[in-house]
Amino acid sequence: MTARIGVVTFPGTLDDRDTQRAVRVAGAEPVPLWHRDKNLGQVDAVVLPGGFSYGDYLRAGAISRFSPLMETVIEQARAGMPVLGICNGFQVLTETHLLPGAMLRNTDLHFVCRDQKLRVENAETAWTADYTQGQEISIPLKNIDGRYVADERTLDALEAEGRVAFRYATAGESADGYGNPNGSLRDIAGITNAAGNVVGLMPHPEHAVEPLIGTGRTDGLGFFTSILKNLVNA
Amino acid sequence: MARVVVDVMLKPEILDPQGQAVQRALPRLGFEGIADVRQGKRFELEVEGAVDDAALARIHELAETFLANTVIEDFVVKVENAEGIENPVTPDVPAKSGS
Amino acid sequence: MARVVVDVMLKPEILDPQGQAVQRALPRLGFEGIADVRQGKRFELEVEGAVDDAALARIHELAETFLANTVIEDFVVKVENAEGIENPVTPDVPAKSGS
Amino acid sequence: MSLDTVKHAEQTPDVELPWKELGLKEDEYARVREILGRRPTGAELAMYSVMWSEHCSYKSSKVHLKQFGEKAPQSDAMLVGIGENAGVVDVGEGYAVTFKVESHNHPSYVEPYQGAATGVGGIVRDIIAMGARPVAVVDPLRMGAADHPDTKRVLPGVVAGIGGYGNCLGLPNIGGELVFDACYQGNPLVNAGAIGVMRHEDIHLAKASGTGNKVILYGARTGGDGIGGASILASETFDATKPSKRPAVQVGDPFQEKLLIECTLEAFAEQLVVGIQDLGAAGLSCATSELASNGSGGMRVELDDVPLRDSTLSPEEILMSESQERMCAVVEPDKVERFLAICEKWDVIATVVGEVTDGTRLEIFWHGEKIVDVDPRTVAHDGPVYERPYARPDWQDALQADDAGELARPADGDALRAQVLQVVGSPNQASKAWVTDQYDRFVQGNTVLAQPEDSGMIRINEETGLGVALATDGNGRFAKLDPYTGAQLALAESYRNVAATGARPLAISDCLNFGSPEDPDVMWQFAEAIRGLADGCLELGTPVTGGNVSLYNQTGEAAIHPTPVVAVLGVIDDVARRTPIAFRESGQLLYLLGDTRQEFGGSAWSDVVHGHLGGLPPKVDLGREQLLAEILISASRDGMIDAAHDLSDGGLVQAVTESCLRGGNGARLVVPDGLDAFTLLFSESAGRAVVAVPRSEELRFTDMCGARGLPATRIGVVDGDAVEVQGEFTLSLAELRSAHQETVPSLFA
Ligand SMILES: Nc1ncnc2c1ncn2[C@@H]1O[C@H](COP(=O)(O)OP(=O)(O)O)[C@@H](O)[C@H]1O
Ligand SMILES: [Mg+2]
Repeated sequence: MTARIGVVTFPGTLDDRDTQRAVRVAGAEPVPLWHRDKNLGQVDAVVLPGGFSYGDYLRAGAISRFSPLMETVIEQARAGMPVLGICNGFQVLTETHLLPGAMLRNTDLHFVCRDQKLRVENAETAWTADYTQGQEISIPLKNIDGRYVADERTLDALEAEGRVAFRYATAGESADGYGNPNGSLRDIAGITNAAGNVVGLMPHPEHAVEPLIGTGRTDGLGFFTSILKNLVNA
Repeated sequence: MARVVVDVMLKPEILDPQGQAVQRALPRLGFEGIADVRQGKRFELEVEGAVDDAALARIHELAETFLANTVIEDFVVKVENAEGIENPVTPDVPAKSGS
Repeated sequence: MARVVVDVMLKPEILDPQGQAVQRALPRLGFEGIADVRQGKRFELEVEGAVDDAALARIHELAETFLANTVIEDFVVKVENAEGIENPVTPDVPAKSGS
Repeated sequence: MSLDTVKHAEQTPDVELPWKELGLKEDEYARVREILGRRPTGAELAMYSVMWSEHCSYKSSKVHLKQFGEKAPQSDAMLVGIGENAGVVDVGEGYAVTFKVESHNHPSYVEPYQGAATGVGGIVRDIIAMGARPVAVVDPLRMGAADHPDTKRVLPGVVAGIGGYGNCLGLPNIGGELVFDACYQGNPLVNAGAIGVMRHEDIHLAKASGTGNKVILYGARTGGDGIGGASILASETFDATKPSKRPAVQVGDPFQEKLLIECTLEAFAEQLVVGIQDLGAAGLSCATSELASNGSGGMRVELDDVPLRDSTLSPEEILMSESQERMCAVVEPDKVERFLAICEKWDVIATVVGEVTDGTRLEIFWHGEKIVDVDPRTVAHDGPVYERPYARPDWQDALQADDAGELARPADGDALRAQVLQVVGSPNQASKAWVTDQYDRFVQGNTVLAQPEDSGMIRINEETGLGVALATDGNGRFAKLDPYTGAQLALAESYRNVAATGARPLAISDCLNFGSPEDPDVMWQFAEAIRGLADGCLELGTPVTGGNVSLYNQTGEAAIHPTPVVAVLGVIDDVARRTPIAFRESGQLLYLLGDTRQEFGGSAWSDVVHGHLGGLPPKVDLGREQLLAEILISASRDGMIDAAHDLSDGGLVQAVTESCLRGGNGARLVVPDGLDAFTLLFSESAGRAVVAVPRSEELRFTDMCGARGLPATRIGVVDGDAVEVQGEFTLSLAELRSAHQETVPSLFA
């Protein structure tokens, strides 16, 4: 039986179809979910894709998190169901407080779209098991509200508990996709909850699953194959 | 140091998609009885020295030429007193957006 | 119809690049003597019916759960009187962001 | 005063109307009276005045534009031609593609962010209105001098607006241009283009047919935006108590537009739509009169049913309002419920505001009274047509005589090296990544190529790899020197850019940006440019599917350079065969295709090094362009080349620099016999490209070029980490990179 992975569409979600394609490319079955429904309909995991839900008006993710579907997602996530938030999805996850911290306007105040180098800091979450600790991957980043902030105590706790899942790789020249693109504290690009089932990140793995398209790399496919293995083994 | 506040709001006749999005979300959150929501910007300026008429006139000019785009926005300049109450300033220069 | 204003500002310890961008531009525009600029949001709510304590308490809750993200932002709720002067509300609920 | 109804107009023939203030000429107003057989009502006058404006009626350009039809090449690809919201071409496998470029120049100068944003919004609605899903946008831009303080206000705002709207809409930005020139200082050009994809059977047209069918207005509420003219009518003449200032600038709501896209496509998919029209310039006036005149019956509209944002709007203002993010659909009565349900699903306000009647009139009612009763054709299609006088400017000869070939050339290798750095680092030749990195190029997951490639490329069919490519080009300097040739050079460059990526050019759209048509010099430039473009399209076999004319681009008496921007659409059977610009493999051989001549008129070198504009632009040979394109396409299909980059402004050295930086590899160049280094590097002769050929393919490739008669000259090899011109100079990639990449951020970041 193939795993069924729900992909949520809010009004203004943009990357839902791409995410469904990425799920398909990885060999799972994508299940479109609509924000007004309460029922998740037998899915094994949920992805909150990128975009500008509700135009990112008020704050990115602030309005979507009150949708009926999110009530169920929050409940299920607390019960252990794997949830991945990409970009706008990550912003929704912080607004729901499933993940700590918040996302603010990039320090240079511009939307930034580029091929971004990331370091995998935690290869043990439900969504990162196919990567190795310390591995460097390159996937597209595209946002204007991507600056991760949290108070020092929270940041220290995240580090101590190994919950920083990805960092922007700062080693090389920024022109080549290295460097912290938005002023995120401690170069944090993505985090996980304590249980490792809820992961959020700003860059877009779903845009890096086919060799021809986008950046021409497939470094993002690991997210979707990780979850497949996780579900099969579960 | 004194604080001068500049509030910048879209003109009433201009579409405010952000305010609208907030308003449309309210019923879903269980809030009723709010007929309209407009969202604007608030600038807090910490001014060195005295906030006299000359200083206010300069801030007014700053608001008009830079903080607000008077093609689509109105602004109000206010001085915040110790209690946090903000008094709109109506010096010789009109406080509402001119042009 | 009464107007209630909710001002939302980033907490002081959080970097405010928008405010900074304004401040950095000031010398170029020939403005001096402004030590700091912070940029926040202003919401104007048109409230149907009386703005009594109960209504204010509800708006306070709205601000706390929705208009502001108290992880990063503080807010103040104010009632605007006829002269346009805004009185910060300090009911039983604390007016500065709680949590 | 009371409502100006049709009845009232009949009874009060002598009431003076402010036709002049609304921009009508005396004879135009007389013509309106003649058409109606009475004086118009205020609402009718409002409709005629906006629909007969230059912007909506093309009254100055019509007589010239018709050449695009008269000289149209035979093409099996055209499914819908000029005249609809956007043209549609067949790209195979049952797919059709619609694309178009439009201008939003003036609003973007007043309010750069919103002006540019609503420009994107408008062109995207044109695409949806054809039945297509929008799949990409492009943004050809022209700004004032890069170091002028006002450019620092306008450009960042325009870029943020295009990004803010397009990114939020979920459309990848796959190309465009950014050119700086003092002639655009008071009148920047903000053109925006979009592409949409549909199945053949999904093509929709703007027409209202079928008596009893309902007219549904959906999207944003109507507010008082962009109704300058109508508010004169409403406030000053008809009701002095109204606020007389209505905003001339509109604020866009990309989120609302995203919902419009989704709900419109869902309604198309369920076949609920008989006819559809977007609301752009002239708002409801345009949508109702065009729908009605293109259909078979008449139309009756109840203006009271239009959802308003501002309850004080007068009927004239409602008719004129240019509030964004609105569409109008014609739907059969038994499908209305389902249509409204889909709108509700997407949180889109939708209202039945009228119906198709069996008459021939467009009738509009307000508070139960008839305020408009017109033949819709007379509003939408029978506007005035001007034969504006034109004449070759008396300064043209002197300009052309000022030959750029006479300019001082670099004395030695060191001077040449310095000029290379100067040119590739000049604002016009420098990398535009600071701009394009503010645009999402990945969304929708089908972007094969985007900036800084020669053209953008989008995959259409995941299974077969079918894709389309789009490039936009225009060179106002060339067009100033010779508008006929300049227009053809824009066409040729765009055509070449598409072919360089391996796609076959199919059809074009254009955006013609010119000064005042009332100036005979400008009118001559315009007439010449159209003649050049139409002749060129005929020769290349690429029909014009549609486009846009923007006139009155000038500051006082000074017109901008004539700036025809041409967008060429191409098709590629399998995007896996696309050719990028990057030199990726060390050891590959570099071939220069085409002939290099002493052509420096209007060149980047003459501008950057000498601040000079004069002489003649490069010669155009469209037969050669076609041959070059065939070679580039065959070579891509058969895997003979690994990289290709077209040569245009900046010449060979510009192209080599870009391809080296993109691939992270250097190049060693040898000046071929018969050319000097300076000419090799900086000439801007048309019909050329540089390609990287794997050694194993060299023979096959040169044989092909030889057999077909295309000059192919080996000029060097991909190698090392510098650009070296043997016997002249060496420039490290690091030095080239900083010259090329730091300029724009240092001006605007
Ligand atoms: N305003 C813009 N928006 C999007 N892409 C742009 C813009 N300006 C330049 N580009 C892209 O940058 C690249 C280089 O531009 P240009 O030098 O004008 O190309 P060419 O000379 O091949 O037409 C192209 O891929 C072009 O599409
Ligand atoms: Mg090119």
